[in-house]
Amino acid sequence: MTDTLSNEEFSRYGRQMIVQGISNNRDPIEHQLLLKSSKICVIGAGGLAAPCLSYLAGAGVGEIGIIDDDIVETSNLHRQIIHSTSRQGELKCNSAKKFINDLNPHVKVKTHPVRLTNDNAFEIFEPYDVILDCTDTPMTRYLASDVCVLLGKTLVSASGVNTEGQLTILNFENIGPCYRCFHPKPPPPNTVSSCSMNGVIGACIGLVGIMQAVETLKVLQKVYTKENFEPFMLQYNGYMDQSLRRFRMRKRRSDCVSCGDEREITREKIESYEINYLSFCGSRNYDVV
Amino acid sequence: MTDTLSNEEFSRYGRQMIVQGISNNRDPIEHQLLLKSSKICVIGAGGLAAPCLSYLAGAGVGEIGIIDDDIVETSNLHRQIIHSTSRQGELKCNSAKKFINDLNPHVKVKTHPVRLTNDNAFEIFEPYDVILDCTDTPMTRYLASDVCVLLGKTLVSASGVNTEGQLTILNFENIGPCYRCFHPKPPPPNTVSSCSMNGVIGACIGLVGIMQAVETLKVLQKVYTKENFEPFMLQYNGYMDQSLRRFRMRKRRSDCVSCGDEREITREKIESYEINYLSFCGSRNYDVV
Amino acid sequence: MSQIDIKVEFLGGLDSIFANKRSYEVKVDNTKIVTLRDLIFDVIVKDLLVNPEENYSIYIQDETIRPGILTLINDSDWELEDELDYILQHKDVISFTSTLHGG
Amino acid sequence: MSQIDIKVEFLGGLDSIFANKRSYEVKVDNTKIVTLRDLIFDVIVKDLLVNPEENYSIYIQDETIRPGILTLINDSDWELEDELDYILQHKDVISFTSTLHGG
Ligand SMILES: [Zn+2]
Ligand SMILES: [Zn+2]
Repeated sequence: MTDTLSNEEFSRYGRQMIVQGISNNRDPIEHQLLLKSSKICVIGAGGLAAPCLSYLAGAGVGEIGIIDDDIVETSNLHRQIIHSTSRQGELKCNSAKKFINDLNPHVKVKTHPVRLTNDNAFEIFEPYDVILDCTDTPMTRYLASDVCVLLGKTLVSASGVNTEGQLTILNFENIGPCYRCFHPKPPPPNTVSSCSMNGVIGACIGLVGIMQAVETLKVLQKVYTKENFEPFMLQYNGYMDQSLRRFRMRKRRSDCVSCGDEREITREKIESYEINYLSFCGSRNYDVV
Repeated sequence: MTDTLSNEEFSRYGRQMIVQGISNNRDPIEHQLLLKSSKICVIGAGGLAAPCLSYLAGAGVGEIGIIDDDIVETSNLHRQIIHSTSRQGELKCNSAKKFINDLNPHVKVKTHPVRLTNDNAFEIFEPYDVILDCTDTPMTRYLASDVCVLLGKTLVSASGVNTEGQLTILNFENIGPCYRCFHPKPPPPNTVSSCSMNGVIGACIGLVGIMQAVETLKVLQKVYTKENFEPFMLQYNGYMDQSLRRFRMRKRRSDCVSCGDEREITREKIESYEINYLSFCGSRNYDVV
Repeated sequence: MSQIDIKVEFLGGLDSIFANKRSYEVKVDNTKIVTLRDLIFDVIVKDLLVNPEENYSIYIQDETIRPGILTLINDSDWELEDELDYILQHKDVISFTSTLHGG
Repeated sequence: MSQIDIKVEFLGGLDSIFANKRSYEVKVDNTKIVTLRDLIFDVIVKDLLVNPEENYSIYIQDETIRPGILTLINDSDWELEDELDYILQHKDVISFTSTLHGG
């Protein structure tokens, strides 16, 4: 683990380092170094990722990977506040990298300008400690979850449409439930809504992205432990009143084909496309927005 | 009211315009034009204002004033994500203006590089429809509230320290309670904590700033009306579990010296410093951070 | 008591097939409506679901709540309770939420 | 019933003078502890407040909760109830929150 902070880092992170009572009695420097030595990978650089990346970079996460092959468009800018009008037409992952580098040059950013597929998911995820799902389709959510289970990585998963959002932590430290535990069967494709069809209030999805940053900090700084972690889902709604509900969720299912006692999902089956997420989830055309 | 949207604005705001069920049955274009014709003024360009300004600018508020005489420092950047390492040493209001202009050039930004005082508050607030309090001291909170009452402006007020934050709407449409209704007497100065002394988790104060943006949108787009508005306070906490509480608050106090039946606070008394907020709140030295 | 009060909530956009109302207070005779299954099939589908010919399959599939919808009993995943066989109690809050996929 | 359960919460940093605990479950004899005033002065100040010599004035001033602290009874401002004279009920949630000033 990285074992020192520079004077610049002390003044940069000082205000968060003096917050008491959240570090499990760890020394504040050690608590900060846990972030500095962390590597996270964010799938998607859109409405959830924009604030989530901002605050995780601001807080001093050591290394951030960003997977996105989309380019910045006008219709993104009401909610994807790390991009800008002058960067329209650029790859979102590159635009995000510029934002992060200017906010906090201590953060190492690696861009992955590709779509996550059966082929590349293992290779991309492997170097990172924690994966953040900020994507738009059930297909990618099943793929990301299966790969995280097989690689033993915690997945912080968020989503939002309209004025609502959801957030959960999957495969926590390889003991928590995975996406398939919650959703053994995929939803029929005609019931899945996206931001481009249903719309989204920028601030509402932004709030969910920040909640995702807060939960990721708790994972990286070991505020959550195998002993105290309880599966949950947070559900936010912005209108009419703002509300945040916390649902207590199931533990791992012993019959889960991904993380259960008799696992059917293997790296080989994924990489050979024997497991086909498109046919599993149905053939509607999902836009990642 | 501005009465048209350009094609660029249609594609920029399209995703939020198609969100159903929050516009009080208004036409989506009319609903968007309510934002375009709005003028808001934000006191402070720090940890709350950073995300709040981002999403209000992204959403297409027509004109934004920013009052702040501080300069960008390293210790701000973990939470004040609209500023950047390359803009250290610049006035925060200028840095914020650059951010907003690059995110959404349709927004007109006016900077007020001053501290809010008895002298300048009326003149600064007068052109704006809604004021946002993102400051750090009880003094400024009383001043902003008194001036809003006297000018008949709604005040969206937020604050945060450590992992917690609070949010309320004051003097709503000149019928809701003001800051003095909630706090007839100021707190003893030794009991007030600030971000620089007590620390703050960037994402936690950021979340409160986004909640403030959501509430401001409801005010500007007339989702709240004199008929349906009920005084409330939202209280967020980020650790251990993220939670959001909604407290039902008192209505206007008839004996309030600012907004009650027999008002003692006048513009003249404020501008002549007969009302002295510093001696009212006590003499501790408050840093605006 | 034979009459009990149940709060039923439709979140995550599901309210669109329940008259755009996110929350209902229903009174049921719990000599007849005993389990969550009874509530779903004898009350919610019959009294609350709008335009059932079109919307039934958005809510129900294979005689249970369709995949992609989570069911919560007093803010707990119904898998932690008895799912469809859960015995309703006075003042229970039953929530259904569609899983969101926007990002 | 003479014994009632009350949940007492200290928010907005107030937990720092209550052993850093945000939430307490207290059982009180409500033949003796009748009003919120009784709860505050005969239970909270005596049993929960840490180091009263130093911390009393952070919590109490002029025989009431000090300015800058809001008191909530079941998530409602105590001004909507009877403030100190409020009659405690079984399962009440009494919350105190310091007003925050960071920005
Ligand atoms: Zn599983
Ligand atoms: Zn007042």
